[in-house]
Amino acid sequence: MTFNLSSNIWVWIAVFFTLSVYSFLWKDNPLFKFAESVTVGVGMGYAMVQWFTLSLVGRFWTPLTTDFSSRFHLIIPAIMGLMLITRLIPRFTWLSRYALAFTMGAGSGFALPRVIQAGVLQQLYATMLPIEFSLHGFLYNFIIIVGVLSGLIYFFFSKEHKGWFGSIANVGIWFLMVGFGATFGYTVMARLSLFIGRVLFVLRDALGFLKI
Amino acid sequence: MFWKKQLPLIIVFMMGLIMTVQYFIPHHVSKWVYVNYVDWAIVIAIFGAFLGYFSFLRVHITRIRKKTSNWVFSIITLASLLIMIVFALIDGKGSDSLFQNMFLYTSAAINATVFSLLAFYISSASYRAFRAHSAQAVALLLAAVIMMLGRVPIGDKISFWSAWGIPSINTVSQWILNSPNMAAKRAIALGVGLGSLLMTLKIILGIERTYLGN
Amino acid sequence: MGFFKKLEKLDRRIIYIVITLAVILPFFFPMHMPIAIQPEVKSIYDYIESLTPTDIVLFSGDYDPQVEAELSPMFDAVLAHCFEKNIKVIVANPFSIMGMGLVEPRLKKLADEYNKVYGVDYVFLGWRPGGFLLILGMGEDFNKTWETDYYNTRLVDIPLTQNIKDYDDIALVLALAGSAAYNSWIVFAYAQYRQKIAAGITAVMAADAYPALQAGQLIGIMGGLRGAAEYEQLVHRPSLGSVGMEAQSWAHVVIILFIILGNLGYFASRKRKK
Amino acid sequence: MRRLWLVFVVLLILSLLQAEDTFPSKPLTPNLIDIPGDGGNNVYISWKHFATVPGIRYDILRYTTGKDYDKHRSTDEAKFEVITPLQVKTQLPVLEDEPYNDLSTYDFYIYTQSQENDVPKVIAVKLTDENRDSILALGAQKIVRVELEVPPREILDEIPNIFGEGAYYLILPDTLKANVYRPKSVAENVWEFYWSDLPYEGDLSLELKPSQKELDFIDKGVQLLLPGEIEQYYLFKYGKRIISLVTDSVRYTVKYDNISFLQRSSEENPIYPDSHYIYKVCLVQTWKPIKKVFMDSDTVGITPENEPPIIPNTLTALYDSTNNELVLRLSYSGFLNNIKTLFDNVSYSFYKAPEGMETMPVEEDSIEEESTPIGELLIKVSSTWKAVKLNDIKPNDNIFLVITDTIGQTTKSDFIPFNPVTAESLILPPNIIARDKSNDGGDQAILVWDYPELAVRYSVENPTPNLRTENVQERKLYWIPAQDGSLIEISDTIGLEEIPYEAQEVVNIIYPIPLDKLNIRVVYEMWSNEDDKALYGEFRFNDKRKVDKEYTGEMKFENIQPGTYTLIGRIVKKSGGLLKNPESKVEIEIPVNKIIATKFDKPDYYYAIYRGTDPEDLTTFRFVGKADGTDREFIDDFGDWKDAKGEFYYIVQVIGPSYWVARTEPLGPVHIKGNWFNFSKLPIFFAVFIFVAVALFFIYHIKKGREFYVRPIAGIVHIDEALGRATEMGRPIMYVAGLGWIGDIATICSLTILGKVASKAAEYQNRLIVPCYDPIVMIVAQETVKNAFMDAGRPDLYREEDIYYIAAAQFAYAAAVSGLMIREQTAANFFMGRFYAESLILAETGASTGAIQVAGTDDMTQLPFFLTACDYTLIGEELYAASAYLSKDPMQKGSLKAQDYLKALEMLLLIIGVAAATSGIYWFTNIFKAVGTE
Repeated sequence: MTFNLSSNIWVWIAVFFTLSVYSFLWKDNPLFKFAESVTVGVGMGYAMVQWFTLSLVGRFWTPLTTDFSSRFHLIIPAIMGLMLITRLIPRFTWLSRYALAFTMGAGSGFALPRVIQAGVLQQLYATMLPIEFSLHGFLYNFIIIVGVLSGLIYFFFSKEHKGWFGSIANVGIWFLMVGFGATFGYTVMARLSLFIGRVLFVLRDALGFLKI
Repeated sequence: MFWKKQLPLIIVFMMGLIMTVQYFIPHHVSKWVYVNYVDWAIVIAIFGAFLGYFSFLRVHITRIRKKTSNWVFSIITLASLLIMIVFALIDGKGSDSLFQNMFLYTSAAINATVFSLLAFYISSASYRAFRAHSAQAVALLLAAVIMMLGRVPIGDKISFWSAWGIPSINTVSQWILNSPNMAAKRAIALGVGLGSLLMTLKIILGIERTYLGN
Repeated sequence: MGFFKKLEKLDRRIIYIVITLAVILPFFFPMHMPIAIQPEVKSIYDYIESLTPTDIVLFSGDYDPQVEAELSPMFDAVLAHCFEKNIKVIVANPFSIMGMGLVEPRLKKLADEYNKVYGVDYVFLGWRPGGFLLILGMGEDFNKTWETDYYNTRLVDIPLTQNIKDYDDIALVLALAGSAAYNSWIVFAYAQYRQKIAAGITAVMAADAYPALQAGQLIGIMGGLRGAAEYEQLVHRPSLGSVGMEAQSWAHVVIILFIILGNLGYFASRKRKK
Repeated sequence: MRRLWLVFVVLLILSLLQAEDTFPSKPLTPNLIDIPGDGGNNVYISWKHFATVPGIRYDILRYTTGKDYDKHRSTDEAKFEVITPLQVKTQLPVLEDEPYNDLSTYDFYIYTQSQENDVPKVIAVKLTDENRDSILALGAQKIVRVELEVPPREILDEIPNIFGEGAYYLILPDTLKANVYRPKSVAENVWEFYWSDLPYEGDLSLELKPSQKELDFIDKGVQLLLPGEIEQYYLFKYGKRIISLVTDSVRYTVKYDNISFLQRSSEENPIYPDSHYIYKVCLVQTWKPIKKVFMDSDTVGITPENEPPIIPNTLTALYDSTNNELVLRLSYSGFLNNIKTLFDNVSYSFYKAPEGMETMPVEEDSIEEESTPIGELLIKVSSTWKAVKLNDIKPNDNIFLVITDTIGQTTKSDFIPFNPVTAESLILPPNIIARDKSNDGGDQAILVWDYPELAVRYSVENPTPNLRTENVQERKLYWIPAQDGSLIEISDTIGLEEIPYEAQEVVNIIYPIPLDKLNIRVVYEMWSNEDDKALYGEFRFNDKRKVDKEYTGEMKFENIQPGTYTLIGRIVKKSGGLLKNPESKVEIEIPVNKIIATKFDKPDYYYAIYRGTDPEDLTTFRFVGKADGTDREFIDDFGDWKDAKGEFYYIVQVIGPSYWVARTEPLGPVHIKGNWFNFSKLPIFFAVFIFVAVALFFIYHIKKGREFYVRPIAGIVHIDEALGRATEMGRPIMYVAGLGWIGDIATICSLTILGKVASKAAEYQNRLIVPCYDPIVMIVAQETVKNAFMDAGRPDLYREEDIYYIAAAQFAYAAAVSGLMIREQTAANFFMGRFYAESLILAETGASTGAIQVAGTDDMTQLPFFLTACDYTLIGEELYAASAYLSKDPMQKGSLKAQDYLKALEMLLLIIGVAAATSGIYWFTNIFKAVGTE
């Protein structure tokens, strides 16, 4: 078991911040708050610089200036985008509505047929499975169809959950619970992975214990 | 009134209609509308970002001016922002630049760590809060336990019974994922799909207008 | 009864210490447990294995630092696989501005390791605003959608990208996402252009993604660290994912024990109340 | 904290100090090439960028001088225009001071050898007794240092730099690397020979120790090598490319990248033939503090010319004497193939020389227009043709080619010698039709031909992905790379001395665990066109029917016991029926007893498609694309609808494996038009129509004031219960409206429920605390609660300071709310709205304080935590429904109702669909299939 301490100062800055954040487990403290403020500021600075170089210059200014005759119309959406800022000025808030109206209106119209296709028709198609009369057919296709139908019935609000209808809705809730159980298990796994990631960082990058 | 309220709603309706109809028309005129819409929407998003940056700065500057509680931390936030901009100016933003390293080793590292705190909360919650207070909760926890064992190597290791042809934990977890879980998720997705469709329709028809602000 | 009462009063810091040990100790005392490979990961591997050096794989690195631990190992493993097979690679971050900073150094490092030339073997596009609009735009005109690469070179001047027109020229999109971004790929790139998509997603999202796999909208899924570990096994490149799986195993066992102990205490106290 | 500030300040100062330096080195003069055979409007620019030259970008600059330019006049700096910027791969400076950097203990010497028109060649040699005098006579200097990374500027500036060419590698023996072994897949014969006792074959791999040869190589220590001197494997495993070699007085930089750019004439930067242009490149550095540094190279001029056409260098004639047919292949190869797209060739004409003419008369390439060559014109085609077939050619005919370019310059070939061959019998595509593409924007045409065919390949596989590793070190097995995977085992007859030098010892054998059951993977392709409406494959295997509904092109039959089985495959149409033609059905016997894989039986010919405007004039027919022999259609994409105006004709040429050709007569005419409705999207259109109709129906009726029934939601009872309990205990209630913004459906619902909770709280005279995450949500929450208290007649109880904003990040918010729960000992907690990862922290703290908790969210990943840690949870849509139930706005109920009816419709369709799928009726489910994609 050998350690090989990192000579990169950045790694140690990161280790410092990592430990600062973990100090929160003991209780909320200025060190944690400091780390939090730094991450907010650096994150914002990062986003601003990237936005400036890649979006404003790369995606708007460069095409506009190199090919002005065919792209000059880009000035209109640019003005609309700028109008959004009037949201913060109560007297002129209404100006921002034009940009919002354009994006929300077009976005909704855009989404409508596509969501029907991908979110409804295709999901229905994928559930229209043939039922095979075998153990495999029961365990998969049959259970899926029963689960989807009973789940839909559980979320049906025009009829009270009584009698046969209530029993089917009850089957639905069991399916939902098992589904949530799967999500639960996976979420636990994800959160632990993040912690493992930090442990790996300290063990490998900072202390040089692991050689991968 | 017309300029402030009706016209925006008319724009919403017209744009919604145009884009819905556009989907069904293959003609090059329709394609032209589509291509330019994408182009415009991207540019709006670029300039729309101003709003976010502006309000961010405003919040922190107000906090410093008014000396509200924890205003010192607002100074730290603004200073880190400034440092990033200076770093980008003096050293560019390529690989291993000051800018890149500052991001990777402070912001990214802290963010990752903050989220990893959840591992601790989940462990203490699993001890103190996840209660099997009903039969359905038992089902949920049982499925979760099978999932947690089935997705890691140890699940195979302890499934000694698989030698006798009984499905291992791994197999069972795979089945849960592909069968009951899939059914539950699809039932939810079908419902959510309808819900969001109604929302888009309400927006196009001008019934839902919360997003326009008061 | 006294035992359960004590259990209920257990300080949370003890729980924290137990879970920390469960994660750290396996690194020092590994047991080398084998990792079985799931078909949904194998299918991604098989598909990439079937590609030729003229094919292009688009990596969409849409994840933030919060979930980097889960997704970066996947990025490394699949990228190494592509580079080893001389498949061309384009890396973009349509949905995550932060993802750009996480992906770039890894891309550069692996490219150097495999002696790849920028612009010929791989291109880094970075992020642009627009999200799903970029996905749609790529279906019509790839170069106009992005205009320039991350380093501000026009895409029409880069050998790899100058001949890309739309999704027909891209063999696979690997959507690495910490959010529902992979879903946008399905709705806009699969539904409209029949683009082949593989998802590398966090474990939190994984259970929700199976319907899309079954519906044929995804060719495969890598879910969380486990998915990364499996891919690493497939490409014989054990790294972060594989190493982490052991710690993950023990941490899960500890959590399950906590749930059992907690519920025992709960039932004991309920009995008492009755 | 102060210390951290110091760190930042120090970093800042350090970076500023580092930036203060001298100018970068001057870039090398670019090399200009006028592309031969073109129209005089392309220039190829290239130069070398050496690794130690700092900089991030090169700009190519050009100065246009016009036609009558005096080359000796000095150029006007101001007139240079940037043509394009080019990024270069930069390396970050590294201060290397490792033991291997020091070469002073070795006898390596270095000198340069000048090359014509280029940077010198750098030669590094090891001094021996034999070569000592000759090397030293060349002025060679001793190498003291080697650099594998680019050093920082101050080190670079110490001694002058010489740029030269040399791909040297420093070999760094690393025993660690030698011991890392990767599994290596081994050829099948190894498996058969040595492990035949195992029931099945599969991927076998070996983990190998390094060979004696490799170990000996490592023992040699530090070496300086050129690529050719050693196997690539060692070079990459142990070697590192050298950037520069340093003597006491000079640094020789040997690593460079070739930077090149082909400038084609464009609108902004036109290139005209016979004009003179002056080029230079400018090196740009921007990583200095704020300012940029530019450094120009020397200038170099070029006058591009419109050269006469170049005869294809692989112009061959294949002659079939039985039919008197001649096929002429028109293709360039090598360097010419790379630049052929730049040629300004217009047409190829083949002539037959008059009888009696034995050799081609030598004459100058004619520049005058309309100069008719002597002979009989046989065929004239456009210059995009791949091959041409001529009929009625006698064996002693003399055929020659004339190429014409854009300005009418011609080049004549010599007589083309005939290669006698036997003609391939190529079949022209049957049933070929060229027509406008339907459902498009008016920019595509389509050609369809032939009958649909089902092609199948299959593999028998070992289902288990588990690999078993067997340690065989004791067996003393050796693997010999040279003999492609032979193994030698040391035994009584074979001793250690017979093991070849390069053989590697086997440590582990990795093989799949054999099973008594196997999987069959059937992969199929449908070779068909649009008109066939082929959708997916249907297969019968061992009386099991499987349909590939997701058209993955793959079928799996699992756990098959050994034996011989029959596989029958058919193609299913969009309408659900099966295709009838014999090619669309396959029947194969699959022997399941060993691991095998078959391949598709694909045709070896392909189609070349030409598009023209005049069926009589072959020169108008230009190549538009290629289709494989398996293809049954070709879509001609004009790219822009403006180019697709008018009348078009198509010619399809079949090109066989030995380049024999056959072609169709011009097909057409085809008129391209755009369509105003995409009929492939019809089902979606109906779905949108039904959806909008149902929704509008309910909205209309709600507006008319009709009431609709919504069943009571169980969660609402629990809300009352929780409020009652809090009143009993006399402790406050807390309501969290989530982390969403005002636009989220969940937040809007949550605020509605908050109104209800607030009026109850007012009624019971309870204190209500609402910590908010979003400022706008806070304002709305304040209004809601205030109104509720007023309506209940208790405005006096309303406390605005209890509805406040915690402006902070996600975790800070969670911490603050958790603290609140503990401090105030809230008796009832409500979590309604949109939640993220913090849900867990909130629910856990609440559970530990013993409060009654009611939650509701539509975020699926957070629901499990609420479900286990709260007393009651509203799941997804239940939250919307509860809000609609409590809401005063009738529109809410109306949309809930519409949603319910649409859901009922979905269920109905599902049941019908399942019944149809089970009874093998496809057309119904196919309606729902991913439609709308072309």
